[in-house]
Amino acid sequence: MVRTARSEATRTALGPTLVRLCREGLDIVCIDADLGYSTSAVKFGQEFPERFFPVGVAEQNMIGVSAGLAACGKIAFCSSFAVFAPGHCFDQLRMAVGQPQTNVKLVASHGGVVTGEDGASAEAIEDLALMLSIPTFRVIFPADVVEAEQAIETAARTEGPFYMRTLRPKTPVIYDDSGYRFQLGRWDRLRDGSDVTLIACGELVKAALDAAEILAGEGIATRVLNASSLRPIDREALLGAARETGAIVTAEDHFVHGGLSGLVAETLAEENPVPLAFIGMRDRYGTSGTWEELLEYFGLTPQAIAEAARGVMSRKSQ
Amino acid sequence: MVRTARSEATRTALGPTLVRLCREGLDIVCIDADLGYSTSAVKFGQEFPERFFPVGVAEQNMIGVSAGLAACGKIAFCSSFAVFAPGHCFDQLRMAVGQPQTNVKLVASHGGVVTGEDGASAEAIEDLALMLSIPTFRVIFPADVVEAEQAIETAARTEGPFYMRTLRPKTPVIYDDSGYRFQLGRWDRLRDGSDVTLIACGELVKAALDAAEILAGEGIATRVLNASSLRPIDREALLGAARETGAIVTAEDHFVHGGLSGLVAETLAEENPVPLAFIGMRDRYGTSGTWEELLEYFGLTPQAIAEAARGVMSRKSQ
Amino acid sequence: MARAQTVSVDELKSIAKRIRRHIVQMTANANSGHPGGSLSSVEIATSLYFRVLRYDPQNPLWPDRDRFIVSKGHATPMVYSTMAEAGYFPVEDLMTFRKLGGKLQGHTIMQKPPGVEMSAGALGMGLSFSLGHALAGRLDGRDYHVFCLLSDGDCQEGQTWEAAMASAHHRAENLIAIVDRNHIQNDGFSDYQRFPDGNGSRPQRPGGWVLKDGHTANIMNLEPLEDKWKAFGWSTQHIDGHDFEAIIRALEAAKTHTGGPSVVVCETIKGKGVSFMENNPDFHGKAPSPEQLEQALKELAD
Amino acid sequence: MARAQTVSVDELKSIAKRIRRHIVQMTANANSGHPGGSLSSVEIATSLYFRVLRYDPQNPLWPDRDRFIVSKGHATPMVYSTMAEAGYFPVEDLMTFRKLGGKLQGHTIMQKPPGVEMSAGALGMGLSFSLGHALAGRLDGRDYHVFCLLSDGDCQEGQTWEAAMASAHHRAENLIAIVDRNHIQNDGFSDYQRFPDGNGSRPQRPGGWVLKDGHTANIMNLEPLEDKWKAFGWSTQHIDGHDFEAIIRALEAAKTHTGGPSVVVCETIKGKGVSFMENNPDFHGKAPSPEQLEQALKELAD
Ligand SMILES: Cc1ncc(C[n+]2csc(CCOP(=O)(O)OP(=O)(O)O)c2C)c(N)n1
Ligand SMILES: Cc1ncc(C[n+]2csc(CCOP(=O)(O)OP(=O)(O)O)c2C)c(N)n1
Ligand SMILES: [Mg+2]
Ligand SMILES: [Mg+2]
Repeated sequence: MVRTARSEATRTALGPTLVRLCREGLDIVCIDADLGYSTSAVKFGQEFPERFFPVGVAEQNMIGVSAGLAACGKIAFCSSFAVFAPGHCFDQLRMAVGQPQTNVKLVASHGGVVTGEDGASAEAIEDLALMLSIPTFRVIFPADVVEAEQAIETAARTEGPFYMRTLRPKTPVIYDDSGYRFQLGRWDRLRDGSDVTLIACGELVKAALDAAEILAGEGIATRVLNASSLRPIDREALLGAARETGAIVTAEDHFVHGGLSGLVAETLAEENPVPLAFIGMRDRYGTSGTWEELLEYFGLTPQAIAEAARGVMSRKSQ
Repeated sequence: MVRTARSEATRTALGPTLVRLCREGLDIVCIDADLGYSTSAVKFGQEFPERFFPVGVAEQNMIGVSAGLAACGKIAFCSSFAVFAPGHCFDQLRMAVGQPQTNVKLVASHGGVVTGEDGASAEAIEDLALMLSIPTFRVIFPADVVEAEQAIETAARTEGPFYMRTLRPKTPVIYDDSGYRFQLGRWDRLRDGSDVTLIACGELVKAALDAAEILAGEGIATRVLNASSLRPIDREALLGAARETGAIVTAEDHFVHGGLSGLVAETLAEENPVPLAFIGMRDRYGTSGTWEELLEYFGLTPQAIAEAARGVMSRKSQ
Repeated sequence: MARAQTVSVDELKSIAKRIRRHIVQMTANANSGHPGGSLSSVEIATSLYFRVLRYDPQNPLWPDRDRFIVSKGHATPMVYSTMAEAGYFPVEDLMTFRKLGGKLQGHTIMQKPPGVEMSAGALGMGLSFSLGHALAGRLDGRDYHVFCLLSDGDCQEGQTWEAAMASAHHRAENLIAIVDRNHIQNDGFSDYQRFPDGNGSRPQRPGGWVLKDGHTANIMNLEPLEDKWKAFGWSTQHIDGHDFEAIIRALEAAKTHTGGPSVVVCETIKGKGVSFMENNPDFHGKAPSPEQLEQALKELAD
Repeated sequence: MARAQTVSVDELKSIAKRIRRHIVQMTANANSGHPGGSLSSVEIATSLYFRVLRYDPQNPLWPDRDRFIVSKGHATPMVYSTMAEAGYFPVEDLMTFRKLGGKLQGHTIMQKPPGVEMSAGALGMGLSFSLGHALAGRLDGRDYHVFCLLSDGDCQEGQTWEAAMASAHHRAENLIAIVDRNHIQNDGFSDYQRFPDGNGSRPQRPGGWVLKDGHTANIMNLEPLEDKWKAFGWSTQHIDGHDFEAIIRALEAAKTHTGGPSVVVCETIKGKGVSFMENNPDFHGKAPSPEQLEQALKELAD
């Protein structure tokens, strides 16, 4: 486990990474629905103005134009906030990207309640569920800016539809100088243990690591998996965790239903049903506040994860 | 268990039921995005032209107009095909209906692969996942036309957002003369048994009943639950099934992820993780064919359900 | 093959008749499908494939091909019939239409069979996709044109106007929209223009009204449609969509237009060519019965 | 209270100044929020609440009230400040803006506090919702008017044009749209109209270009905007959105217009009233620093 003090918003990875990849010769274009300043996509537009296509505040059109460019051989990156894309253009994602499997990469920032002050309307806590309901999309939620950059490169170099969620606030960097390489369908084992497994994605990977630290103080050996690759999932790591630790807690800044928790529950139920506990959003929307306040307010914290771990361990079959 | 030979499309319940309820004094309006002829909503327009608002092929506007009418005290029913609403207007459903909890009822027909000949684009197998990711929506998928009519009445008489999925083809009627009354959050126990439980929704309730018949021939006592109320779910019935039968098969004409299977898996994982098996759609879209052919082709059959039941029973912990 | 410039208007007429026969036969054979909006666009499609488009049925993904992108993805009988006549696949394949395991799906699927440009079936998506093709062409320095076929319903979806605005903004002069303006959609008549008010007993109210047979009159008036396109920055033409000479003239003019996109609004008759289907909302999405097929083939005989 | 007809233009000006002070104070206090598009619409909102609208802050859900529906739901500083001044809730509540547990959320939430008509924050949704209110009014025989405030970005979302088309189709003469046309959006300048090309070194290319500071010039040109509304069946007016007399005259004219909906396109300056915010895309969604607040309050002093 490598941890540093640096913090960085995962959304900042987009523009610079695309610039680098385009310079390396990838045939990238960028389609922007008036949020490129916030998603960092404009950085690409500064370097490659003829490859940068603003479409105004029009997410449906953004997806359609992206699909058309992709059908002509381009690697089409588009970006918006995660409430608007997929939310405002789901059918376009399904029809113009998902079904024909055009080479479109949607990188949506401002995922999760950590979006903060704008409040409920701006906090995407259903985007992963929506994107997971288009089976041809690879779905990535990186744990930090280092992984975000790697995942963008993977998306660019891998044919077919990708969705990636990034975040607004500066969250702790986990993978600085770690030599880590993101791989589709691989959940990084950040910490090993055999009493219980914590499976988290996005900024809650750090919370899971902190929870493991708390639990270690209680003599509980905790495995921590970074489920950044939500599709494909890492079946081997998941089944291994169920088999070897017998109890799992998931943690996500997203609705439990249809998200990471849903994926884990569905997979294990058919293979090896062990007790699970879910840390995530349930029946209500977010609200205004700073991102740290909101994590507290909605119980997306190391403490809550640790508490859930204790609970789920007590339910293990002996 | 009551079964009759009559078949009827659940979509035909909409218009006539709304006419009846409006005559009874409910302040109903109907907003139509050029599919009222197919969803039967036009029947309402024939009787109450001043309460019927065509908006053309414009699902986003349909939802917004419905929400505005609802905000003024109307019971706003709108309808379309289940691929277009929610798919084409998800953000509108979230923002104009789900978050403010306006009194809008979306009744979407042509759900499932049974939509048939039009093929992949027309077969909604993600609509339930989408609607279940808006937590304030009640989500109903009736098993037959009798239940559809009752559910529409419940939606009309219950304040707040509702989504209901209906079907294109004439499917068998289950509840003729049964005295059955649909209740939100209640899963009808159509057949009792203690070896295994089949939980199905929509037209697969009939398939589950037929599967139970097959299993009965093998001496397997099968419980069958009609999970027409997907939100709220019937926790009591579900936990009872897990406790008393120890193994469950779900069956739905929908993606497994985020649908009924997801709901069941998530709920049990936190309460009582028993072996589950899912009959539903997984990693691919539908195709053209008659609705009966497609049920066969995608393995949404009594035989497949029965086979899954045998499998899941073999995984029960002794 | 580049476009077959030599095909005369008389020949076009006879090809169109064959295509119409395919349309009624394949929908009857499938016992489902959308004959109405297929028949209304036959002259448009025939003009494109036999006079205007640059393409090679042997090399459907030829990067320099002109694109024909059909937004109204339910009009597969027209799409597949015309492609079969243009040599993309054997005419016999038309009988697999809408069958389980068949090559020809109910709504279009991108490159299935090769040459079909777009997955469609949800209205309103074609113009955005077409703009993407147009922008890619400019970026790559290719001189192809992109033709996008829109329906009444397409023009009611907001996405079409998003795409229209963006196309003008990006001055996509290689983009040409064609509206199959048959004034009938799923529920009935778009407006009162083609509405035969048999009894004339009801006032022409805004928002329309539902007829005895369940169809709606005046679902959503698109007029003044040309003005809308103009205000969105498009060059416009308005023609008879069943007149080959007018269609070819308009499309060639659109190709030479510079500075921005252009649209050709084609006035058409839904169900054109089959007496009992013409201007009849019933046949938007209904196949002819065996008897009706016989009658239709009689009317469409050479 | 019905509208306060007696408020003079001078008084309106001083109310507007107070509202502007609230806007910069509450965003500075929250250290986030959207001052730019709030400041551009102050004269519009002030005219509505103090001269045009019929409402009762004691009875916010009064069925006969005129509706003011704000589609650009990020402009909460304007919405809440004006409502506080109009008596819906104490001015002190403005300091709870964007705070955890506070009454005033970052984007509008329907009837929280009572009197806020619509949940917004996603652009493009307001006109549809307004049309619903307008149709309900006609159905119930109520004589209220529905005023819908739209932004540049709202007019780029297809849903707005769906709603525009439907409003004309249903002849919603009780519906009035107001466009806060400040020519700046999230990424920068909508077009070149307000774009101060400091170095003038780059050509005005279609599709715009990204500036050194990361803002974009010419994101999506909406012009000719009035023509668009006209072609969609609306009666139009085009005025200076900071001129009280022009605003009130236009809104009263719109109220008496019959036969269909009408729109008032208001030319405004984003950030209006605070020198360093005016026409500056930086302050679309950024709060002033403490020093900037001080400067702003100086400029906005009575
Ligand atoms: C987004 C969307 N909403 C609804 C439908 C259902 N639908 C299929 S065809 C049709 C209308 C057909 O009329 P038109 O668009 O005028 O096509 P044409 O007359 O050319 O066949 C509708 C509403 C659809 N295909 N897509
Ligand atoms: C559907 C949608 N897409 C994107 C956004 C993100 N966003 C917030 S404000 C804004 C643009 C603001 O400019 P404008 O609409 O002109 O508002 P104003 O200048 O009046 O503040 C954008 C794109 C949004 N709110 N809604
Ligand atoms: Mg038509
Ligand atoms: Mg603006």
